[in-house]
Amino acid sequence: MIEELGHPYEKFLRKDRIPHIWCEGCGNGIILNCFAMALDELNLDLNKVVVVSGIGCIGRVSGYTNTDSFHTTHGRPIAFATGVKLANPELKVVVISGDGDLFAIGGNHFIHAARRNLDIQVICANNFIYGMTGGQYGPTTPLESWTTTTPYGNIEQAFNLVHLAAACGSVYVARWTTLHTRWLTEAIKKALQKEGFSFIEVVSQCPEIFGRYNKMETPLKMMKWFKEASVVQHFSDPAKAEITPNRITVGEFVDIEKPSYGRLLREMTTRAAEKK
Amino acid sequence: MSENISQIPQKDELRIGVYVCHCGLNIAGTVDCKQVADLASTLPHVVLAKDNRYSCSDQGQELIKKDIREHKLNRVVVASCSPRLHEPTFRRACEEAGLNKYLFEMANIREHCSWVHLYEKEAATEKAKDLVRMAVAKAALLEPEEEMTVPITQKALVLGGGVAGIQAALDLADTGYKVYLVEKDPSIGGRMAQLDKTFPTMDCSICILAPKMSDVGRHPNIGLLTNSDVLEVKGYIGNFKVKVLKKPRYVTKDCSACNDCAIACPVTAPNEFDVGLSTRHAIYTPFAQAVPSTYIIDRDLCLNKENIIVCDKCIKACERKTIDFNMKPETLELDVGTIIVATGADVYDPAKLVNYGYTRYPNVITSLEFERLINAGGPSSGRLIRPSDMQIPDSVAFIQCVGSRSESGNLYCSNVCCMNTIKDSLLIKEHWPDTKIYVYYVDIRAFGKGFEDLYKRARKEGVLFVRGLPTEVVENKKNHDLWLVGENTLLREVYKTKVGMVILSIGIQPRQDSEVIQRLCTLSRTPDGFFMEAHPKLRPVDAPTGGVFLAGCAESPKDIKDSVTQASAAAARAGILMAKGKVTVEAITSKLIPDYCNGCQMCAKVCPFNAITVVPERRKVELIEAACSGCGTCSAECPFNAITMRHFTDAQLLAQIDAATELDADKKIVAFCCNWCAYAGADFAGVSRMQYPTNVRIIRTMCSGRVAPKFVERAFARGAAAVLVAGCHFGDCHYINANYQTQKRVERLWKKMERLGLDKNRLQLAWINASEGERLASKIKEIQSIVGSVNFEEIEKSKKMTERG
Amino acid sequence: MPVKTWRKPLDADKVKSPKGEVHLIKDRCKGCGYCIEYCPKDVLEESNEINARGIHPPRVIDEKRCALCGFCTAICPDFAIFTTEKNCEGGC
Amino acid sequence: MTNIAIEKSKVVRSGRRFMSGDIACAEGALAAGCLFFAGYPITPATEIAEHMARRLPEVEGVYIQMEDEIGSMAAVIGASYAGVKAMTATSGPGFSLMMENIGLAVMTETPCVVVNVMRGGPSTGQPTMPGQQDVMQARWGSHGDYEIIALAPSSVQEMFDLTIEAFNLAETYRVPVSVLADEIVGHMWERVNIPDIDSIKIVNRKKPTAPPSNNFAPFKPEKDLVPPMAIFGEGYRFHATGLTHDERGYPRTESAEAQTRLVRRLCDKIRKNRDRIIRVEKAMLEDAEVAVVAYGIAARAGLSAVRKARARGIKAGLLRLVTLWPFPDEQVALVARQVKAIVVPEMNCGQMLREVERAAKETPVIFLSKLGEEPHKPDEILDAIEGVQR
Repeated sequence: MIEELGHPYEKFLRKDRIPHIWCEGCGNGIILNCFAMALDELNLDLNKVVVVSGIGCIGRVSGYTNTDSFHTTHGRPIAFATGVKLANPELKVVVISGDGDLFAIGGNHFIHAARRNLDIQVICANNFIYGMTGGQYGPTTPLESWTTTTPYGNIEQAFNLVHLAAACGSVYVARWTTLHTRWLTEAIKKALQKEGFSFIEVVSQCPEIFGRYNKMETPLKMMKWFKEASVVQHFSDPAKAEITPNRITVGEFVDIEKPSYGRLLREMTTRAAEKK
Repeated sequence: MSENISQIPQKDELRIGVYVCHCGLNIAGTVDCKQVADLASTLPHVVLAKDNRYSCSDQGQELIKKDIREHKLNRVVVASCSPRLHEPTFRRACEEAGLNKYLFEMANIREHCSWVHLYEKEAATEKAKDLVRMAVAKAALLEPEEEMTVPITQKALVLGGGVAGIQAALDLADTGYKVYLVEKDPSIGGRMAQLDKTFPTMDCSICILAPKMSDVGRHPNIGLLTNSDVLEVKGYIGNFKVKVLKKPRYVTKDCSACNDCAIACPVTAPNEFDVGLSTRHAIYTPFAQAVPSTYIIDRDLCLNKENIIVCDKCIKACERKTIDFNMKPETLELDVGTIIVATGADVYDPAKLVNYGYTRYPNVITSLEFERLINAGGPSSGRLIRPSDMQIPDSVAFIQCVGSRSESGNLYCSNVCCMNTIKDSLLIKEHWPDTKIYVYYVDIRAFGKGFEDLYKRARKEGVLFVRGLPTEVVENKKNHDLWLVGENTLLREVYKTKVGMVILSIGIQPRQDSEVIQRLCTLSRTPDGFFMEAHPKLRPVDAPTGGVFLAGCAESPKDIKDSVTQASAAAARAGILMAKGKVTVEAITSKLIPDYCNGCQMCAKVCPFNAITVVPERRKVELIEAACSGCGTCSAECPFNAITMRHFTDAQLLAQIDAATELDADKKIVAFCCNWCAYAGADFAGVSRMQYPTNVRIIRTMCSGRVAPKFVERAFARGAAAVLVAGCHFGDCHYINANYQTQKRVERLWKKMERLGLDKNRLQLAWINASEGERLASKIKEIQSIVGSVNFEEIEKSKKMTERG
Repeated sequence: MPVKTWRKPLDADKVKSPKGEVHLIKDRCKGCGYCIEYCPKDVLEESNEINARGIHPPRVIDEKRCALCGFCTAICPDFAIFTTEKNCEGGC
Repeated sequence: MTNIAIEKSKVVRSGRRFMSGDIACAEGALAAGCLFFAGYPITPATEIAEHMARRLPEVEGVYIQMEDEIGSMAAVIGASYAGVKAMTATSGPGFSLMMENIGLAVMTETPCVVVNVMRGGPSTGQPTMPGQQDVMQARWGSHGDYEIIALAPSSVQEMFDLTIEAFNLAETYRVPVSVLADEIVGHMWERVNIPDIDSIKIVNRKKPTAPPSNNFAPFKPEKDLVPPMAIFGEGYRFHATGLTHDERGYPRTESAEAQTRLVRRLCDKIRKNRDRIIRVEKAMLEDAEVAVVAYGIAARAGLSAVRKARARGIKAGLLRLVTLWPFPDEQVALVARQVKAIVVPEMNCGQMLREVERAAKETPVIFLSKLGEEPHKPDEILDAIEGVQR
């Protein structure tokens, strides 16, 4: 039935899984959309792409991509991806997960995978909140914003993800919002072609919960925020790129070359295998 | 020729020499110069007074030099023409004789007297005497001044990238100066790039222009700033600080101009370069030979607004990844020593002339549209087709003077239309010899080199020239043919002609945005709206503002040859300045008398050049002479007489006022005229022999802002019947906005007069520019009527004005 | 150069600016309104009809305006809208 | 990553060799075809990691030291899904961290081996001292209901053999298999007989026979209740999740039917194959009146105790549990019916004891508990046997 609908990106989706479970206006759908566009434009062999996700709303994404995919335990997608990539370097292993999954419970795996410069791409949907569990604050929830577990306003400082990723040694770091679909798609394409650990933060919207709690109760209001607050600025200092209510610095922050874990592993293995 | 010579001088005494010039009969024809010289010889400190035929002649100058030496003259007064014309001549003479040139003073008895009172010889002679009195009175108080020399930045700014701007930029760059060429369109080339052929030689316009354009593009000395606007021009001759806004092209210079992006672009608009006859995309280059060749994105048309990219078709299409929607406008700050204004002109919009049916009838086109149609690279690949049916017409009519030489359009002749039409008619004949061609004209002006031959050729080729413009063009709704109805004024008969196409020979008019450039570079404009030169004959490419020069159609309508000639001239003039490397500025600047200053800072508030800074700890102000341009409005503002102005001191001006009001003050008008506009306007009135009442006495100040209330009060106190304060129009002020202060002060005076029960009409304020002689004359006539109504009591009352005020 | 252009360019018919055809998969639409809000040509508006999810999917106001930029396809979180180029052989 | 190119000698160092239990375990893994090890240093299992770090690259395998045991287990699952035999090795504290993803491995039916060289707990306990305290954790440690396989080597030779066995079982039943060694077996040095590679029995996971298709069902079981395993990159483009899922691998989070179906099968595929899985070792049980039931290091003391008893004319025998999970109920029940009493020596406060008591029904069970540095002495067990006789 999908065939005759003829949506250009359906070949990248598990047709029998659409429509997805995400709410009205949820940014996850746009991220999936951009990911599909990137695959389309690079026209990669889908048989060699593995999408790994963790727990949370965006965690369901691996169930929708028409590739090999694995929906891991909470916080572990990067660790799982590590096994897949090292066991079969031919595969393009992409981790798509949320801010809570990757940076709270899974923070340790993120920083070490980045440090190793493991050849995987990590796309983080940052919606500032734990959506699946009903809207608790997380590692990226802005100071003073409202969630179900910060009834008096959030008193915790938020992670600046691009700064974290850069500090951990990622070779490619970019941040875009779901409004910047064209740029985001380009970034995903770039990341997919990069050797080593690349990270893309997608500032995404959860109108249902984060929006409602923070005076942006409709999808359009959240998009309006992205439109008005975001400033495109390439290769600016990630340390100064904290997200605030009136400024979201978007763009590429890091794009460098350095030998990836995979490359060094291959070299080391050859040395070892040759020795009598 | 008469002489009155007195005894040998004691030292330190003032010794003034007065020379009354006949200027042939220009002055002597009206003024009795001998009487004037006799009067002069009776004036205090005058040791010598002579009248002679031509003071400006070599003999005249030699005489002055000789007298300075022999008679130990330490002040010289020449009563002749306008100081705006010959002051430099006589100053030089004085200097050569070892006299500081600031010890020279002039009385303008020609432009301000003989020429404007041609038929009132006695009155004129009396006026001349007064003018001499005034000059001598000032001369007695003159002091030697040292001129400051300022360095000249050896870089030039050229505004406008048309053929004039291109030529000027190349000349200067080839001379070795760094040049910034600022063009507001995406490419240089201007109007000439739109033309097919050029008259009278009929060579291909773009073929001869394109090489020059690319020369500009790659010249190491030229910084080409296209798609850019000038935001601000500060500073003075030799030291301009210019802010330029470089608008983003959204395409980097790595662009290979392959056009793939344009093909991919989903949105289109009419191409301005082809006058809307062809289509362009949102990302485009205006024409094939554009310089720079880098494409540009029209963000108004492009689908991508503000912060989102909805469409990335061009980005994807661009192999070299040169498209960057993230480009931001940059503001560049340029230091230049000279500026050449070559901002070109607009064309007249014939839609205003309803009777010709332009924009109502498809087959009525303008001469500019014709250029694009006949051009092989144009929208119709060189086929002159009727927009209605794309057919080549078998007959065409040219209508001349569309928007020129008429009340309905512009009054002046646009200078190029006649020859352009002749050229066009020959082009048609060349391609389609059988085409019937009518040219409806008023006069054919074929005055230039090779023009007459071309005209003759056209007639030989069978082009029909009909004198008398059609009153109306009527369209045949069915086939869109056109009927022209009018009177052939040679045959005195009505014609009714049917043609397939009508070409309106549209005129040239000043740029819509001329005011902007005018304000930025403090220029003046003629009533036509074109920029005015410093002197129509002798300084035709200099602007009134030092260091600024004019070229091309911005100055007046002209053809390519003239534009190029003028451009080279402007480049040469600018080059001369920069070659010197320094320029001496007139010692007409403000001077602080620190002891009187109590640091109230009112002067600092009114200074248009921020030349006055405050030293709070010392409760005093400081004056930066280099930054002072000499308007003197600070001096007029200072309540404590702590600032005076060199060469226009309070004492000197008051002495002039007193001298002017020495005899029958109650019949006189004392007029303060600013040097750049009102005084020049008065000169213009003289040159144009505009007659006005003789009882006005004009006192020259550099700026109307210099006119302190006390001067006006002094005039009234001396019993003057009326006072006129005249300056530049707002926006024309040569000292940015000093004339706003003038208005404030006059208004204050009016209030005071009302308080004192005086008739405030006796004080008049007028804005008169250098070309408004007529306005000045009529103003004075107007005041004359007031003078009549001023009675004895009124005068007596106002004599107390100063005491009571 | 400030030019008032009023004529239909001579090459208006030759220069192709693609005509888009908008396809809606109405029952997928969740009504976020992005496509309506961000369409640079204002091709869409909210319709009155109610889809399987009980919301008002967008409807095409004027397809001729569509410049085929494809942003609706890109911004739709639900894969509920896409555009294709109209075949304008017989004119559009 | 396949070691076909590697000459066998590099993979399996056949012959009689003297090595520690940990090293034997590593060598066994290599012999079984393991090419991926992800772990985190911990006493007393560290030597396994160290040996793997040296040996794996030689056979073009991958050793990675992860940031923690959670990641190690996740990486092992990832490697297995990429088609490589993978393992990790740890001890109590690490084993605890692995429980989360052992559950995931169970749910996603991931073949993999987890070696736990047991030490004294709880918590950090006694890192360098032996223990058998993780027996129940191995069975029930991860949340939810499931069946799992655990083997208990009692010699260095068995460290080698049972590691191979563990891989074979994991590949056969698509389940994580624990090798529950203890500090003594792990650190003990003994002679190991490493057979010629061709004589080693290696089992590889079943592969789907059907070519990739739109309706491929990665979790559709065959008769043995085990689904053939598709791996990443072969074109099947399938989905796996820790959520309750159907045979297509798609989440079924609200369906009771799906939950019942899946969880039952995950248990049944072990339960229904228990006879094929379970291994015990019997010594002198034929006429035994007293039986010692033991595993791991305790079983070795048990054996000598039984021998000494026989020398004194006491009819004693030994039932050594090689498979701890699934628990050998029948085997124990059988012995229980034959003997007067059962002696259970264990280095904990009684974990396996409960299972033995459950299986032994009325037959009395004497428990010999041991904690800390000392393993059981044969005489202590002998005393217990004699006690039964009196």
